[in-house]
Amino acid sequence: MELIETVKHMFLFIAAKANYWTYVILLMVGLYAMIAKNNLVKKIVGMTIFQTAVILFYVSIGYKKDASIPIVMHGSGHGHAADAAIRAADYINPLPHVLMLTAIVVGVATLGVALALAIKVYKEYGSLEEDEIHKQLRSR
Amino acid sequence: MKILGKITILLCGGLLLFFTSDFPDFGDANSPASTHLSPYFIEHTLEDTAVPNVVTSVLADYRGYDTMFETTVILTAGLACFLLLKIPTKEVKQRYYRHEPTGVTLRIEGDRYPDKSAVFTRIDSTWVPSDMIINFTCRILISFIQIFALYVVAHGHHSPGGGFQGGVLLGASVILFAISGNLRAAIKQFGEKTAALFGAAGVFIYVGTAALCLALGENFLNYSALAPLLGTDRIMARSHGILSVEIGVAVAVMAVMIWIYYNLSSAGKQDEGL
Amino acid sequence: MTVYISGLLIVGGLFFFLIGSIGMIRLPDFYSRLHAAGIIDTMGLLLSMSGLALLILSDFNLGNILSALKIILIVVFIYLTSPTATHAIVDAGIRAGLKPWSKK
Amino acid sequence: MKTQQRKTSFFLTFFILFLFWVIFSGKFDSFHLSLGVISCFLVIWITSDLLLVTPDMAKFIRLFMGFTLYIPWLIWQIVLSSIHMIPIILSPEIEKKINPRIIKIKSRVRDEVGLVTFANSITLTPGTITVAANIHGDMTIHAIDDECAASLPGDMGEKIAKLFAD
Amino acid sequence: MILPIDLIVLVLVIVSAVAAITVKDLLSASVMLGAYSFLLCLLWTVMGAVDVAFTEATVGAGVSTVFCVSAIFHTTRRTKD
Amino acid sequence: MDNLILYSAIVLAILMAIPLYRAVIGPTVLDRFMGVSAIGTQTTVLLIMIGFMYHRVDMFIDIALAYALLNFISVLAASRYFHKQKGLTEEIKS
Repeated sequence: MELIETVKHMFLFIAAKANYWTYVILLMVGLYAMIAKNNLVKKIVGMTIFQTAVILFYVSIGYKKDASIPIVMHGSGHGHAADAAIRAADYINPLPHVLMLTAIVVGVATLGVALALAIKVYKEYGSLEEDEIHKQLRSR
Repeated sequence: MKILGKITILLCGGLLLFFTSDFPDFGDANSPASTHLSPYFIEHTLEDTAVPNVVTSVLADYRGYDTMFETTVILTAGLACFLLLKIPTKEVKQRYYRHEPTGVTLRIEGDRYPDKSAVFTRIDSTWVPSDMIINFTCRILISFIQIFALYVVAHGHHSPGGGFQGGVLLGASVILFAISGNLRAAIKQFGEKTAALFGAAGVFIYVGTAALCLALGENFLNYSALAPLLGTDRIMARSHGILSVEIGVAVAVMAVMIWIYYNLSSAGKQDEGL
Repeated sequence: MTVYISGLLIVGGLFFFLIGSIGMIRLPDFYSRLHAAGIIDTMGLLLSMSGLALLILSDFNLGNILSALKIILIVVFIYLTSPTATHAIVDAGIRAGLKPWSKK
Repeated sequence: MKTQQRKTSFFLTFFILFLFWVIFSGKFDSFHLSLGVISCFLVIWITSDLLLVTPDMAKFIRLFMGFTLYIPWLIWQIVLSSIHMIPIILSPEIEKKINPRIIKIKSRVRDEVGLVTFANSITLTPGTITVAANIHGDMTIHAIDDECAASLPGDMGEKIAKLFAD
Repeated sequence: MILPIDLIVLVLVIVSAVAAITVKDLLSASVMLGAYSFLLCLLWTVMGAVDVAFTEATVGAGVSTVFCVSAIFHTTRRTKD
Repeated sequence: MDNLILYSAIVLAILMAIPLYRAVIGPTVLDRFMGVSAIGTQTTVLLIMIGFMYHRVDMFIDIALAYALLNFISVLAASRYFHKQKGLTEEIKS
């Protein structure tokens, strides 16, 4: 009996923190790709993963168990008096969503700029590999 | 470099994993992030703005400054892409033409290109015959993607959606047109300069709505000031002001997505590409 | 009653998802795997989506009818886009010079 | 195109788009409906030459009726061939059961809409995939076994040809 | 109640992220980035962030993979790692 | 009924591992594209199931609809890539 209790406790502990562990792993995967990979497009992919890990972290701190999505259920469309029953605990925290929604679109715009830079570098040096570019730069 | 990278990520990851135990549990309703500011937004969104979707009301009203500068950032990204890759069209040394009745491909060098001709059509250097099935399906779908995108922009108040999503959908419809046909047809329909102008116009719609409030004697971005113009009460005026701002965001995002795609897919030539 | 029918449809859809997924692993080459992926896109989607639409309609009002219509629209759009994507990808494979697997 | 035809085409396109808007929207107050009208005009103005609805009203109605009869039959066909695929995929010796091959068929349809419908129906039916199709009706098809290959063009081709016969 | 789906999708997300940076082909890397963004959209829906999920759906399915493919079209697919 | 939706969603989420496996190991790039588009289809169904779990389906259908409309753009782009790069020796090697 005690064993089942322990296992349940363990599962709840893992479930409570597993999300954060995943974000740390994703963050490290992205960081590793940015530091150690040789190819520029690989670095850009790593940057995207890094960015989404941060976004995931922000969104997950707004999550509330057994709450509804942050769109208020309303009886009348106009809502002068119908809002007496709205309780904040019933709805998921919308603030991180707002901050991160814009971050995603800005992220794709910066992805475009990064890819444009990669194209420019390829035109200049004929390669996307970092060490070959360094070699060409030294020999100049 | 690889060893150094591995050491770095092991150290960083170990530290971060160690400190996750101090974070609030996943799904904790009483975490610090959910207790200070956001209850106000949830409880007052209907009486302040008459917008049930809290995300939209916070995005365009409570935190309007933030979104305004995010839109500017997106426009700047488009501009950066353009300036990085820009090539004068004069540098394109040769062009390919196809003689339609016989199907012969000609390569013409120099500056004197036939501009408009009945039998010669301009083609890419990597020309492939267009596929009937893909062309037809895309032609049908583009209209529906656009009507769906406009629906998403207009109904951001009541369901998920809004300017950013609708803008990306609109941009995707034009990108689909460029992929299914060829890039030059898309540029002829919705040119590069038009894209730049639309991007600026989107930001202008946003700032203009905000400045109109200033001109009507209230604070910047306080849409209640629009009530006498729209002929509604002050709360519905906020709702309509949010809609106008969302339209601005949608126009800016659409134009910038298309602009970046043109630049990337033609590597700056704005002429031929993927 | 409708609830049980929709449950049956959803389980049937899951079964076809499983069949398609197994086919995607077991079949020997790219072209024949596409046939298995086609089962996911057509049969699994159709059954599970009709089950979900029926489940919405078990509580009958105007908003729910429109939601069910939207779910049907999803099926219609995927039936338009999925064959196009399959055709495009097969075309790309043929142009890339990928030889189809045959018995001998 | 004559003015009358253009008008018919415009109204048909507008009707279809507005129907979709109403299904999407689900709000029937005047503000949202007027937004819908504006959006439909905007889409028609942008993509006027893309969504070509046939200007002939009678032909449109005939096509519509034909499609409503054709689609249930197509779905039944999809169900049948999916069930045909189950024993192939689950059999222990999968490489003996299948016999992939590329066949060429010729369709009688010359209409673009009809050809695309035919090609997409072939691809939708599990077991056969359209590899290439052109406006002259030549189609290249990849079939997974003999039975699927033998079933083409068959009933489907007949039905499409009847639907798009002028 | 929704937690098991969350945990399963988290595992899939890690797999696709690791695959995206280890494949030896840039086009494959961008495809895996597309799969990663699909799974992220699912994760955000599980967390109730519908607007964020919608943005990710449109961006991931419609735009970002196309950007990557068109950039690779003008550079190269080869990579050493 | 809620339990049925929950369990089918879990089964569907586990089933998503198989196309992902095909996408991760897939010998050619086209296999990966096939796996990813299968993932997209399953995501569409799973999104609506999650909507049932929140009891607000009408809010989640739009996301699924966006997927249904946009899922094939990346495949078309890749097909375009293979049309235009005629050599494709890189493809055979990998």
